[in-house]
Amino acid sequence: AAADPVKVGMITTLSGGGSSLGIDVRDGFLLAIGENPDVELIIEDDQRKPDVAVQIADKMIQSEKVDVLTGIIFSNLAMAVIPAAVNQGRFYLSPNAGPSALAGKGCHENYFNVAWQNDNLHEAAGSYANSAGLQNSFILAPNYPAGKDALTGYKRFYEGELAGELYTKLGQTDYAAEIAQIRASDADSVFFFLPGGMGISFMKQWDQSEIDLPVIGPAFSFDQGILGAVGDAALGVKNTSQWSKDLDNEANKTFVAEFEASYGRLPSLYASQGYDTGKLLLSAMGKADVKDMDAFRSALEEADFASTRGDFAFDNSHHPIQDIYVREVVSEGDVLTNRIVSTALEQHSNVYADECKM
Amino acid sequence: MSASLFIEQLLNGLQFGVMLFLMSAGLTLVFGVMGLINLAHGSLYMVGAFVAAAVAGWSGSFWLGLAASLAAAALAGALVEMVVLRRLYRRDHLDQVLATFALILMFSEGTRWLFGAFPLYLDVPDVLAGSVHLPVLDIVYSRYRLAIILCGFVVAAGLYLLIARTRLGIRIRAGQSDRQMIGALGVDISTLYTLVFALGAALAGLAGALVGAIQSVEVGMGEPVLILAFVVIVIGGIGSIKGALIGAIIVGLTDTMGRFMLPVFFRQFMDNAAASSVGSALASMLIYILMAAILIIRPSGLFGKPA
Amino acid sequence: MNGRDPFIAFICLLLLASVALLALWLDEPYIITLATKVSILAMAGVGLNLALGHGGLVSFGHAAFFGIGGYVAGILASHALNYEPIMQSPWLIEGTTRMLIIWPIAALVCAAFAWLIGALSLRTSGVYFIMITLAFAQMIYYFAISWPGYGGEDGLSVYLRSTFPGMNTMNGIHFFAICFVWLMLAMGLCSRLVQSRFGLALQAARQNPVRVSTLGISPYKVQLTAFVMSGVITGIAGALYTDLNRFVSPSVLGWHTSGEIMVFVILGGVARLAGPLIGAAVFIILEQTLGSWSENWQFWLGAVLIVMVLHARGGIISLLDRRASRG
Amino acid sequence: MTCLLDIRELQAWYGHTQVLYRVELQVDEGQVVSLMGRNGMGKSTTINAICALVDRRLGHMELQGRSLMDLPSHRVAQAGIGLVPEGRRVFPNLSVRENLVAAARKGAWDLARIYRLFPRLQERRKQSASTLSGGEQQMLVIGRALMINPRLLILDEATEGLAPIIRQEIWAAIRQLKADGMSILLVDKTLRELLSVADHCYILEKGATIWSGRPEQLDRNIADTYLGV
Amino acid sequence: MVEANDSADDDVLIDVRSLCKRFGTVVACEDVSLQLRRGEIHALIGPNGAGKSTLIRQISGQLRQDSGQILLAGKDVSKLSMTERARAGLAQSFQVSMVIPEFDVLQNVMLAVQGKSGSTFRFFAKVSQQEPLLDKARDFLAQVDLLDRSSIMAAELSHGERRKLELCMALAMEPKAFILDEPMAGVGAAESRAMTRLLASLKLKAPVLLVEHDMDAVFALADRLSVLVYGRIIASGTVAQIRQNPDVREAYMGDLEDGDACASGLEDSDASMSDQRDIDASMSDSNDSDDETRA
Ligand SMILES: Nc1ncnc2c1ncn2[C@@H]1O[C@H](COP(=O)(O)OP(=O)(O)OP(=O)(O)O)[C@@H](O)[C@H]1O
Ligand SMILES: Nc1ncnc2c1ncn2[C@@H]1O[C@H](COP(=O)(O)OP(=O)(O)OP(=O)(O)O)[C@@H](O)[C@H]1O
Ligand SMILES: [Mg+2]
Ligand SMILES: [Mg+2]
Repeated sequence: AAADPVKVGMITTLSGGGSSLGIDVRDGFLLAIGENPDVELIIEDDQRKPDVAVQIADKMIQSEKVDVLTGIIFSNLAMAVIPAAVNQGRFYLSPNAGPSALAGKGCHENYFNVAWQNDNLHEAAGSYANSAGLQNSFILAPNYPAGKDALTGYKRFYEGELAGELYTKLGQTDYAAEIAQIRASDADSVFFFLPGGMGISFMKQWDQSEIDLPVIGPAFSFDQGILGAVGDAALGVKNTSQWSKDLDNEANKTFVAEFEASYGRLPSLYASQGYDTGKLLLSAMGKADVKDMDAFRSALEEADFASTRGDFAFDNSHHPIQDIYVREVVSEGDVLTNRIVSTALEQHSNVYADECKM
Repeated sequence: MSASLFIEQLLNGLQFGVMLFLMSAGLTLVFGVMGLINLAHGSLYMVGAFVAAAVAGWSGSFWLGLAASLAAAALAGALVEMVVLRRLYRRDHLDQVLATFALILMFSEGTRWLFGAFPLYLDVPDVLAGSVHLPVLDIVYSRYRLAIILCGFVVAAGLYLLIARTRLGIRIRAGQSDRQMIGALGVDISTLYTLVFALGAALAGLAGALVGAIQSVEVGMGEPVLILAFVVIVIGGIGSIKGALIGAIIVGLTDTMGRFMLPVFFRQFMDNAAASSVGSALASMLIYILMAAILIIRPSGLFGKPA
Repeated sequence: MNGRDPFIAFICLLLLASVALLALWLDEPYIITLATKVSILAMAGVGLNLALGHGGLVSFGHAAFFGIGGYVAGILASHALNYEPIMQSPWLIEGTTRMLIIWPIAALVCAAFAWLIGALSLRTSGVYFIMITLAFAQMIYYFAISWPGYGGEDGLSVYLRSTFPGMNTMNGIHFFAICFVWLMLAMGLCSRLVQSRFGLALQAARQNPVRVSTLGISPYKVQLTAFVMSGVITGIAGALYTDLNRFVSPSVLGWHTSGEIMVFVILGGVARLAGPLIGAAVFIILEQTLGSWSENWQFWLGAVLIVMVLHARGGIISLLDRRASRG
Repeated sequence: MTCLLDIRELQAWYGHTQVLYRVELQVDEGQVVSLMGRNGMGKSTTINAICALVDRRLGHMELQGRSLMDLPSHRVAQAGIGLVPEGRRVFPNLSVRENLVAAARKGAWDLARIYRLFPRLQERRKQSASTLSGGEQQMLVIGRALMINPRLLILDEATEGLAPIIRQEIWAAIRQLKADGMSILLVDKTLRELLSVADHCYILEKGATIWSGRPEQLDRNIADTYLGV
Repeated sequence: MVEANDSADDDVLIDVRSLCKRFGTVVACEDVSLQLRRGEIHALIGPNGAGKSTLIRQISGQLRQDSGQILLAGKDVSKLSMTERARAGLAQSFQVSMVIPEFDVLQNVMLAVQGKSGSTFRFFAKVSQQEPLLDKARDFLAQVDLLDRSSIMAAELSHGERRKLELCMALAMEPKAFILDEPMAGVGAAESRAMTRLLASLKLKAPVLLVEHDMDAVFALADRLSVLVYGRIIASGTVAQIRQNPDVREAYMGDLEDGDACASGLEDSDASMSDQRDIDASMSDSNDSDDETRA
C-alpha cells in the first residue's frame, strides 16, 4: 500500500567490544525485512561511542533523509540519539535499550520500544524470586545508571530481605572479593545484573567458588551469544526473558529455523528483538505511507504483526506489554541453551508509563 | 564483619595483586626494561587468551591451549617487533605511541575477523578445578587461583634473575639507555631486542591464557589490563621488577579492600544502596588516587631511580 | 615550529573552510558536520600540542579538560533549559545558553583544574608524567560515571545548541563558522606564543630543564603556565563539542579521548602549527571512507596509520614539507 | 708489517650534511696512530664512521682486508674494534661492574686487570655509573673498551677530564698496550704525549686528510697551519 | 647566623662555610670552607672523584648540602633554588656540556640573555624581532669566536665548540660570579690558548671559581688554588705554594717535572719553554716532510 520506499537508518555497534549484540540485532532485522524492495536500509557502526552515534544520526537525518531510525544497543547511546531524532520528526524503533527517562516524562509519540523498558526483566526476576520462595537475596550490579535501575527494578517486585547490596566497578573482571562477601553472608540466593564480559567473568568465578546458592539474573548474561563462553557454569541458572528459542508459536518457529539456516548459529534474544522490529516496521508499512506521520504512527501503535514472543502490544508510552518468562539454562546435545520453565509476569507493562503525557 | 572475612579479603587482594603482576610482567620487560611504550601489550594478552581458548576448545586440552597461546603471542610479538617497532626505537616515544595505538586497532579487529564477535569459552583444567580448604581460619580457596599466584611469583623471580643477574639482562638495560653504544661494543642489539620483545609478548600471552580461564575471553579484554599494567609499573618504578611486584600487590590490596571496606564505611552515614553506590564510586577511583599520591610523594615511583 | 608553518597552516585552514562552503553549496549537511568536528577536535589538538609538542609535557589526560569544558557547557545549558537554577543559596546561580557566558566559565573552570593537575603532575616527568595525568583524568571519568546528578554514564542531553548573538547555531554552517574562528584563534595564539620569549623558554625547558634553571628561568613556572593554557584551549573545544552533539557524556572523559587527541597531534606532526588540524582531518576522513568501504575498517585504519608512522617521520606535515622543499 | 685498518676516500654524512669529504687513514698491525686537527674538523666523525655510527656511503674501509662499509656497528666491533667514544657514554643505569661486563669478551683483559689499572673503579664497582665523577666515568669507558679485548683500540679524547696523575697512568698503559702488540688509534689534545707515543700521524682539515707522516716529520709550519699551535 | 665581622668583608663574593655532603658511605664533601674574592680566579683542583663537581653543584643549588652554609655577596643562599641562585648572580658551566640541543647557537645565548633580564613571561612579541636581545647575544658570541656558527643547531656542534657555547651562555648572564667546571675539557690544542685568554678576561667582569685538570691553564690563570682530596681541602695558596706542596704532588700531579705541564705539548705557556724547545728541535729534523702529505 505504501507509495514510496521507506528509508531506514540503522545505527548499531558493529566493531569493538559489544559488537556481538549489534551484529545479532542487525542480522535479525535483515532476516525480517528479507528482500523487500520497499525498504531502503542504511547501516552504520557507532563504535559504541555516543558522540559518533549522534553524528551518524545527524547524517542520516540531514543528508540521507531517513524516515525511520533504529538499531542502538546501549542506553547511553540511545539517550544521546533518540530525543534529538524524534524531535526532528523521525520515527525511532528501539530493538534494545529502554532507558526509564524515555518511558516516563521523556516519552515521545515517535519513539517506539520493541524490546522492553530497562527495568522489565529485573522486575520479573524479583517476582520470580518471590514465587520460588527466596527470602534473602544478595544483589549486585555495576555502578552506573542501568545498574542502579536493575537493582531498583528487582527490589520493586521482590518481597524478601536483602542479604547484601553491592555496586561493582563498571568493567570489573575479578569478583573474588564480592563472592567472598556473598559466601560470608547468610543469603539464600543471588541476583545479579552484569552485562557482557562482566557477567561471563562473574559466572566462571562463581562456579569455581563452589558456593551452592541459586543464581538469578536477567537474560543478558545467559543468552545464546554468551552461553558458549560461560560454559557449564551456567547450567541450571534461572533467568528472565521476554523471549526464548522454545516459545511455542508459529512466528517464533519460522524465525528460529530461518535464522539458523541463514546464519548457521542459534538466534539470540537480541536477534529476536531485531527481527520483531523489522516485522513491526513491515506491518506499519503495509497500512500507511510513512510520509503521513499520523497514519504511520497509528499503524505502528497497532503493532499488528506476528511477534516471536506471542502476544505483543504497546502501552501508552509505546513500550511493550508482554509476558516475561523464567528460563533455565540447559544443554541440548553439546550446546547450551535455554528452556522456559514458567511465566514470571503476565502482560507486563512498565511503571513509568503513568508519567508519560502523550 | 568477621575477622575471617577480613583476612580472606586481604588474601583476595594479594591474589588480585599477583594476578595483576602476571598481567603486567610482559610489559615490565618491554616497557620497564627495554623502554618501549607498547600500547599493544593488551592486544598480545588478548591474542594469548583467544588462541588458548580456540586450541583448548579444539583439542580439549587446556595445557595444549596454554602452550599454543605462548607460541602464538611470542610469534605475534616477534613479527610486530621486526616489522614495525624495530624502526621506532630511535624515534621519539610518541611515534611508538601512535604505532602501537594502530596495532591495537589491527589486533582487535583482526581477532574479531578470525574468531568472530562472540566471547569464547575457556575453563580451568580439571586438575586445578575446585577449591582447597586452608586449615587456618577456615578459609576455602580456589585451587586455580592459588596456581595463578604461584605462577606469578615464579615469573617474578625468573624475570628478576634474568634482568638483574644475567649478562643478557645487563645488555638489555644497556640498550635502553644507549642503543647505539651497546651496538658499537659488539652486541647485536636488534636481534636481542626481538627476542626480548617476543619473550614479553609470550608473558602477555601466558597471562591472557591463565586469566582467560576465569574471566571473559572477548575482543577488547586487553584494554583495561593495559591501563592497569601501566599503573602497576609506574607505581613500582620503571625498570624495577621488585617494584612491579610490590606495586601490583599494593594496587590489588587497595582495590579489593577499597571495594570491600568503603561501602561498609559509608553505611555509617547513609542507607545501604546509597552507601554501596558512593563507596563503589570512590573505590573505582581509588587506584588512580593512590597512583597520583605515590607519584606526588615519590616522583619516580616506589623503587624507580630518580631521573 | 618551522619557518613554513604559518603558510601550511593557512592553506589547511583555507581548505577546511572551502570544504565546508562547498558542502553548503552541494547541500551536504553531514560534510559540514564533519568539518565542524574536525575544527573542534583540531582545536583540542592545538591545545594539547602546546603542552605535548612545544612543552614536552606528554599529557595522557587531556580528555579531562575536553570533558570538563564539555560538562560546563552541558550543565549550564541543561539548567537553563529546565529553568532550574544551579545553586540557590548563598547566591542564586542560573544556567545559561549563551555561548558568550559559557565560554569564559568553561575557560575558568578548566584553568582551575589544569592548574591543580599541572601543579601536582609537574613534580614528575617523562613517563611518570604521562601516567599521573592519566590518573587524574581517570578519577574524573569514574566520578562522572557514577555521579547520578547529571546523568552518570547515560550522559546529559541538551537538545538545542547554545546561542550566539546574530547567529543561528542550529544551522550547520553558522555553527561551523563559530568553531572555525575558534580554531583560527587557537592556532594564531599558539603560533605567537611559540615564537615569543615565553615560547623560547618553554621549548628550552623541554629539552634541558636543568640548564634553563641555571639561566635564572624557572622551568616549573613556565611549564605550568603552558599546561594551564593548553588545558583552557582544549576545554573550550570541549564546550564546543557539547554544542555540536547537543549532548555530553563521560565517554568524552575516557582515556580513549585522550589517546585520540594525542593521535591527531602525532599523526599530523608534533610541535607543528598545522599538525593537529592535519591529523584530525586525515583521521576523520580515513574513518569515514574506510568505514563505508569495509566492515573491518578498524583493521585497515590501523594498517594505514602504521604505514604513515613508518614512512612519515615527523608526521604527515613533514611529507608536505619535503614536497615543498623539493618543488 | 701488515695493514690492519685501511681507509681510503671516505665520505660521511650526518643526515643531509656531509662532514667527511676525503679521509685517508692506515693503521698497521701493532702501530699507534694519532689523528689530529682542530675542533670540528672531523676527527670524531671519522672514528664514528669506522664504527658505523654515522652514515658512510662512499669510500673504502677495510679491516684486515675485509670491508667494513656495509657492516652494522656490532659487526664492526665483533671484527675487533674497541671504541672509547667522545663524551663518556657510560650506561648510566648500570653499575660500574655491569658496565664493564656488558659487552666483555674473553682475552687478556678481565675485570681483575681493569681494577688493577683503575683501583678507583673497584671501590665504586656497585655504584650506578650515572653518579660517578667525570674522571671516574672516563676510566670506566676505557675499561669497558678494553674488556672486549679488541685488536684495534680507538680512543677519542680518552684522557679528557682526568687528573694529571691518572693521565700519566693512562699514557703508561697505552705504551704498555703498544708493547703488547695492540693497535691503537688516538685522538687527544695532549700533543706532547701523542707525538711521543705515536708511530704515525694524520691531520684532518675540514673533513679531509691534509697531512700524514711520522711524528718527527711534523714541522712547525704544518703544526701552525693545521693545528694552530 | 651571619656574623658581623664576616659579612663586613665586602670583597668576598662567594663564601662557603663548612659544607658537608655524603652519598651513602661516600663522603663527597667534608667540612669544606672556601672563599671567592672580587677580581680573582680561584682554581679548585684535585684528583678524580675528590668532590669538586659535587661542591660546585651545591653552590649552584643543584644539590642540597647536608650541612653548612653558602653566602653570595653576604647573603645566605643555601636554601634557595637553582633558579633563584642564578637570578641572584651565579653563572655556571657544566662538566658535561649542557646546552639546549635543538636550539641554534644564537637562540641558546638569547635564552641566557633573557634569563638575565627576567623577561620570560612575555607571550606575544616575537623574539626573533627583538633587536636589543639579538644584538646582545651576537655580541657575546663574538667574544667566544662562535659568531660564524650562530645558526648551527647546538646538537650539531663539535665537542669543542659546544664547550665554547656553554661558556658563552655563562658570559651572557653577566653574573656576579662564575663557577666553571672544566671549561677547557675538549677544547683542542689550537683553541686552548684563546680560551685561556678568554678565561683570564672573565675575572675583570666577575670572579671565577674554576675547576680544571688542565694544569697549564690553571697555573697560567689562577690567583689562588685550593686542593680538594677525598672531600677535604688539603691545601690552598698561590700557584707557587701549591706547586711545591709535596702532598699535592703525590695526590694529584704525580711525578711531573717542574714546568712539565702535561695538558698539552706544543702550545705551552712560558712555564714550559724548555719543552717547547724540545719539540722545535724535533720538528726541524723533518723539514722536508711536506712531500709525505697525502693530498
Ligand atoms: N650530529 C651532528 N649533526 C650534524 N653535524 C654534526 C654533528 N656532529 C658533528 N657535526 C659537525 O661535523 C663537524 C665535525 O665534527 P667532529 O665532532 O667530527 O669534530 P672533531 O674533529 O671531533 O672536533 P672536536 O675536537 O671539537 O671534538 C663539525 O663541523 C660539526 O659541526
Ligand atoms: N649520587 C651519588 N651517589 C653516590 N656517590 C656519588 C654520587 N654523586 C657523586 N658521587 C661520588 O662522589 C665523589 C665525588 O664526585 P665529584 O663528581 O664531585 O668528583 P670530581 O671531583 O668532580 O671528580 P672529576 O674531576 O673526576 O670530575 C665521586 O667518587 C662520586 O662517585
Ligand atoms: Mg671530537
Ligand atoms: Mg667533576
